Amino acid sequence: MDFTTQDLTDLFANLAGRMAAERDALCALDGLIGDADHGIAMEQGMQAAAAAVPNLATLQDQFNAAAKAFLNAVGASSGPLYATAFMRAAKTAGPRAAMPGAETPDLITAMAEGIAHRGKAEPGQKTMIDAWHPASEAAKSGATWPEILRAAQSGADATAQMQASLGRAARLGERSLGHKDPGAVSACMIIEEFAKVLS
Amino acid sequence: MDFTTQDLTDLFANLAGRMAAERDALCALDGLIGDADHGIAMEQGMQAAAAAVPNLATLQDQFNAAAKAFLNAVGASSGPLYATAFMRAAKTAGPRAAMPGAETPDLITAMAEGIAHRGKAEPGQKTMIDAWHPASEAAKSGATWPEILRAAQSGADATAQMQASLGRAARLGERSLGHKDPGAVSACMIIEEFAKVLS
Amino acid sequence: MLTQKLINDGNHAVDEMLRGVLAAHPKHLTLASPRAIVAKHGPRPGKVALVIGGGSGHEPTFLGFVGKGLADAAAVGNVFASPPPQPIVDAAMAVHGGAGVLFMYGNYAGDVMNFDMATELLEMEDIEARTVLTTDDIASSPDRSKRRGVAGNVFIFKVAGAAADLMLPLDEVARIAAHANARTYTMGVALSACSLPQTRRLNFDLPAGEMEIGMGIHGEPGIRRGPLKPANDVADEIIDAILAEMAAPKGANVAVLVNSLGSTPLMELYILYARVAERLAAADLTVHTALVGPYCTSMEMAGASITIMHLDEELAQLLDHPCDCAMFRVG
Amino acid sequence: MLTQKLINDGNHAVDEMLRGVLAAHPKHLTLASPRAIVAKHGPRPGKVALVIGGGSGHEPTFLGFVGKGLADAAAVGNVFASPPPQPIVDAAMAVHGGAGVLFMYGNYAGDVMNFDMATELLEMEDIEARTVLTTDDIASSPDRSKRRGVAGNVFIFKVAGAAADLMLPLDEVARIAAHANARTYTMGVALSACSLPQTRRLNFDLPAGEMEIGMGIHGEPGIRRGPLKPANDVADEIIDAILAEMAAPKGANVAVLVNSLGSTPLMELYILYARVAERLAAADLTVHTALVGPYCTSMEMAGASITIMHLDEELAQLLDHPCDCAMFRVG
Ligand SMILES: Nc1ncnc2c1ncn2[C@@H]1O[C@H](COP(=O)(O)OP(=O)(O)O)[C@@H](O)[C@H]1O
Ligand SMILES: Nc1ncnc2c1ncn2[C@@H]1O[C@H](COP(=O)(O)OP(=O)(O)O)[C@@H](O)[C@H]1O
Ligand SMILES: [Mg+2]
Ligand SMILES: [Mg+2]
Ligand SMILES: [Mg+2]
Ligand SMILES: [Mg+2]
Repeated sequence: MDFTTQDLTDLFANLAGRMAAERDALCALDGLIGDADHGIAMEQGMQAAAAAVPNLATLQDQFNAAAKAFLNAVGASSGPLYATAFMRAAKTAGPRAAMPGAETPDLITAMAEGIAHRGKAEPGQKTMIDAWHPASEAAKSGATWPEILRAAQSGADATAQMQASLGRAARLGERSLGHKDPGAVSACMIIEEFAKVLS
Repeated sequence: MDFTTQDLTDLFANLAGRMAAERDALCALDGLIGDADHGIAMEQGMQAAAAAVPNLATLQDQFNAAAKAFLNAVGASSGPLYATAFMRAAKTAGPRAAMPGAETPDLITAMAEGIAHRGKAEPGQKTMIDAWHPASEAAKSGATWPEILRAAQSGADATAQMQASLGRAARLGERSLGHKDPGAVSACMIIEEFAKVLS
Repeated sequence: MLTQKLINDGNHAVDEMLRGVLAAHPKHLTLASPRAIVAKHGPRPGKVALVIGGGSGHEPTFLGFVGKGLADAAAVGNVFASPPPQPIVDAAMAVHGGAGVLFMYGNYAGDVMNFDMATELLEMEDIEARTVLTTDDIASSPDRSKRRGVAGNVFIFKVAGAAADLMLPLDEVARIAAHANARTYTMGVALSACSLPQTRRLNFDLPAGEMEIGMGIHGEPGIRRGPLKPANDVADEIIDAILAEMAAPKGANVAVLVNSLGSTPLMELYILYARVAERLAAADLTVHTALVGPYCTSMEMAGASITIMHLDEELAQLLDHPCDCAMFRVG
Repeated sequence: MLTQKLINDGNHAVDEMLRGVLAAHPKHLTLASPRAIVAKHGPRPGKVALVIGGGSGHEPTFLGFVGKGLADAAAVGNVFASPPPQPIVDAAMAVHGGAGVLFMYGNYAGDVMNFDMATELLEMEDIEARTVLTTDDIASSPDRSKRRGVAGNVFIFKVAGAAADLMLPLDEVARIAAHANARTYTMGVALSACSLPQTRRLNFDLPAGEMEIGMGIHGEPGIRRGPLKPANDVADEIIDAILAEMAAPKGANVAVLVNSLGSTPLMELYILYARVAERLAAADLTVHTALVGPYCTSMEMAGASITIMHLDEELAQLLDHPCDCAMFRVG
């Protein structure tokens, strides 16, 4: 089954709805080790992206529009990270109105690479990379969407045991232990919405 | 029995202790219709007065010293009112080391007149005058100390039903109804301490 | 549960604060006596001395407005308590220049009694002292003479200070001060209580979701309680009330102060100001001066007030006259 | 339970605030684009453009420091969120004078990414942009390069702005900015949480009777929790930490800022300052400049920070150089 521009429009609408629903929970998580605004950034970013993607001709145009819209609505850390993720996804999707379903896990790999490129984070530093990296590894190894999602989730779960060394929480030292990274948690939600549409 | 300078020293010590004990309650009362500081003013004023009165030769000197000390420690509304009250009491007590116990109710009358002179309040305006005035009337009519105290207390109780027309609470209109005037309540405490030493 | 304050002993908070003020502003301020703050520049022979004062807890009102071109001295009371007569006298004696003293302060029973006692004491020294009370809080009474003085102080003192700095005689300075007061209108809302340093207990209960309309700057209850409204509605209610009273002709100039009662931050004040500016423009009024910030506070109380001064040529010029105080500057 | 704020819609709070700021300060400020605030006076050909910026909620930081002699422009982010690259680019394009742009902002991951993207975009327009991060929060890391930028911004930006105003070349302005940053030390304590306008929920729990030592200006947890101490103990802990790092020789000059995080009023700040002044005098350090007030806030958070800048001749002169911003003036 093909993944079409309409599917991507729907996916961003789902992402916007999901982030609105999770906003306060993500803010509360960010409040424990950061500045309590991650849910707001994700909601605003995905809402702007969802508004930008309808009626564009190609998946590439859509992801690029999403990147720009997300970035301009948000700034913060999430803005550049997800803008770069979407720009990489745009390149992977290419100037096509649809892509084969079987290729869609490559989008995860592209997004993970974009985030890694922009943020220079390594796995283990307690960032969203700890969800995106294992998801990308799973995608590269040909895993199914449920497997990709599980990889992201166990990565995000593991952040609770990590001491942050990047981002706002890095200054917390040992006090960051015991709390999951909000960016890793929202990453799982994103991947879950991809999986719902694509599996 | 005579009322001596030692008695007055003790009385001011009692007043200081009483006001310290009642400070937060008086502040809470003042918070309902005023600015929540009446207990602080009374505590500071009586403490300063208590420190000023020992080792002076006459009751007059003592009351005058108390007036000055109270005023300088406090300012506020209570400062000028009680300073004037004590100055009038000083005049009534005169340059004596002791006064006959039977004359002491005149002190209440003098204090009430001082407060009325300084504050220009009439009974019924929901101020400390509503306690001092009936106490003074009782004293003038030859009442005993317990009767004087009861007059003050029923005057203070009645302030709950009054709408303030002087002082901070005057701007409250009907919203001042239902709460006793803090200055009237502290006036009863003062008169009660006089009564304990003098009856 | 005690409120959270960075203090040492609540009984010494005012004196310790003054120590800090003097230490931080040695070029502007000095002491006449422990509770009488005096401007280093400004007081001079032949000039009417402007002496302001009142309770502490409203900083930068009053001591922050002492300086060349504004007040010559301030008498400092305990928190929310008028200063006693002595520091008022000390302040006046330190700065008077033989042309009389003008006392200005908010209209509160305690302040009136203490300043009046100070006036009597000064008479014995053959120093003439006059008084102009500020009564700008339109929520506190329908009768202007009974109203409280609140944030409008800033503008009213400023105008009087400029008149004195221009060496006008006492009669004129007093006339101008009264004129400035008569044209100044303030109303505020409180969103939380504050607490005295001695008790560290909230001075009133205000449930979440409510606000107190017409709140005084000492936590005195206002006109009524109501649900917490959006900023624009709050601004509208206040502006409606002020414009109705002020009855300024189209094209008139005004000075505006959007003031924080303490913990309401600049973000909220500027949101209010955006609406105020819109409303004034719609009423064809021109903003000559706009101040936004904490100018007359109630310690950590949340809330804001809006002040409008209806200017004329004279008031506008005096507002623009330079002043240089530790916490307020013009020109 | 929602926190009590005077706002309309939390999602529009920043834009409405900006509307108010522009309306209140038309002589000082204008817009390059909706989130790029530009100084009316100051930017000019041949001058290095100083562009600052960061999240909102710290007012008067950043936009209040835009003006002649200080920053030429500020890019404004959402509350506690770096601005995206576009307004940064807009700000830089509006004020650059052909002598390069210096970006200055606090060291936060988000700001670094967004300003770096802006730098790349400016390169494509052949505009050179350099960056000096502020890293004055000594509680945030033992390693200066990893530290957060907090209230010390005021002094650091001020010095860099003066260097640019004196028409020094980009290399020099950047050197001076880095030098200023290296000699600036801040540490703060929080006594309450604050809340974002969109959620109106406290961003962390702080039980009554406790304080957070080393709190960041976005409510990021600090070094540790501890019982709320008297003001003098708090000042001592901070001053001990700063003096140990600063290692200034006896007789050195310093600039001091006692800053409110939001709802801590002037009374408490001056009580802190009284102790700070005592400690600095005891250490044989001379206070050249003292600022006391809300300069770098976290909306309505309660708490305070103390900043010391270790001056040399150059820094002192640049601090004294006049500047005229909507919310900050020197000279
Ligand atoms: N360099 C980085 N690389 C990858 N992720 C990062 C990096 N820095 C921060 N993050 C992620 O960003 C999340 C915070 O995002 P958000 O709250 O929106 O931004 P901010 O920290 O600017 O408030 C963190 O939980 C973390 O997952
Ligand atoms: N003019 C007046 N005459 C008599 N009593 C007055 C007058 N004005 C105020 N009071 C009394 O003063 C009390 C308040 O005292 P206090 O709280 O110490 O002063 P303030 O009102 O200045 O805070 C009131 O409860 C009232 O009884
Ligand atoms: Mg965050
Ligand atoms: Mg009172
Ligand atoms: Mg009082
Ligand atoms: Mg943030």
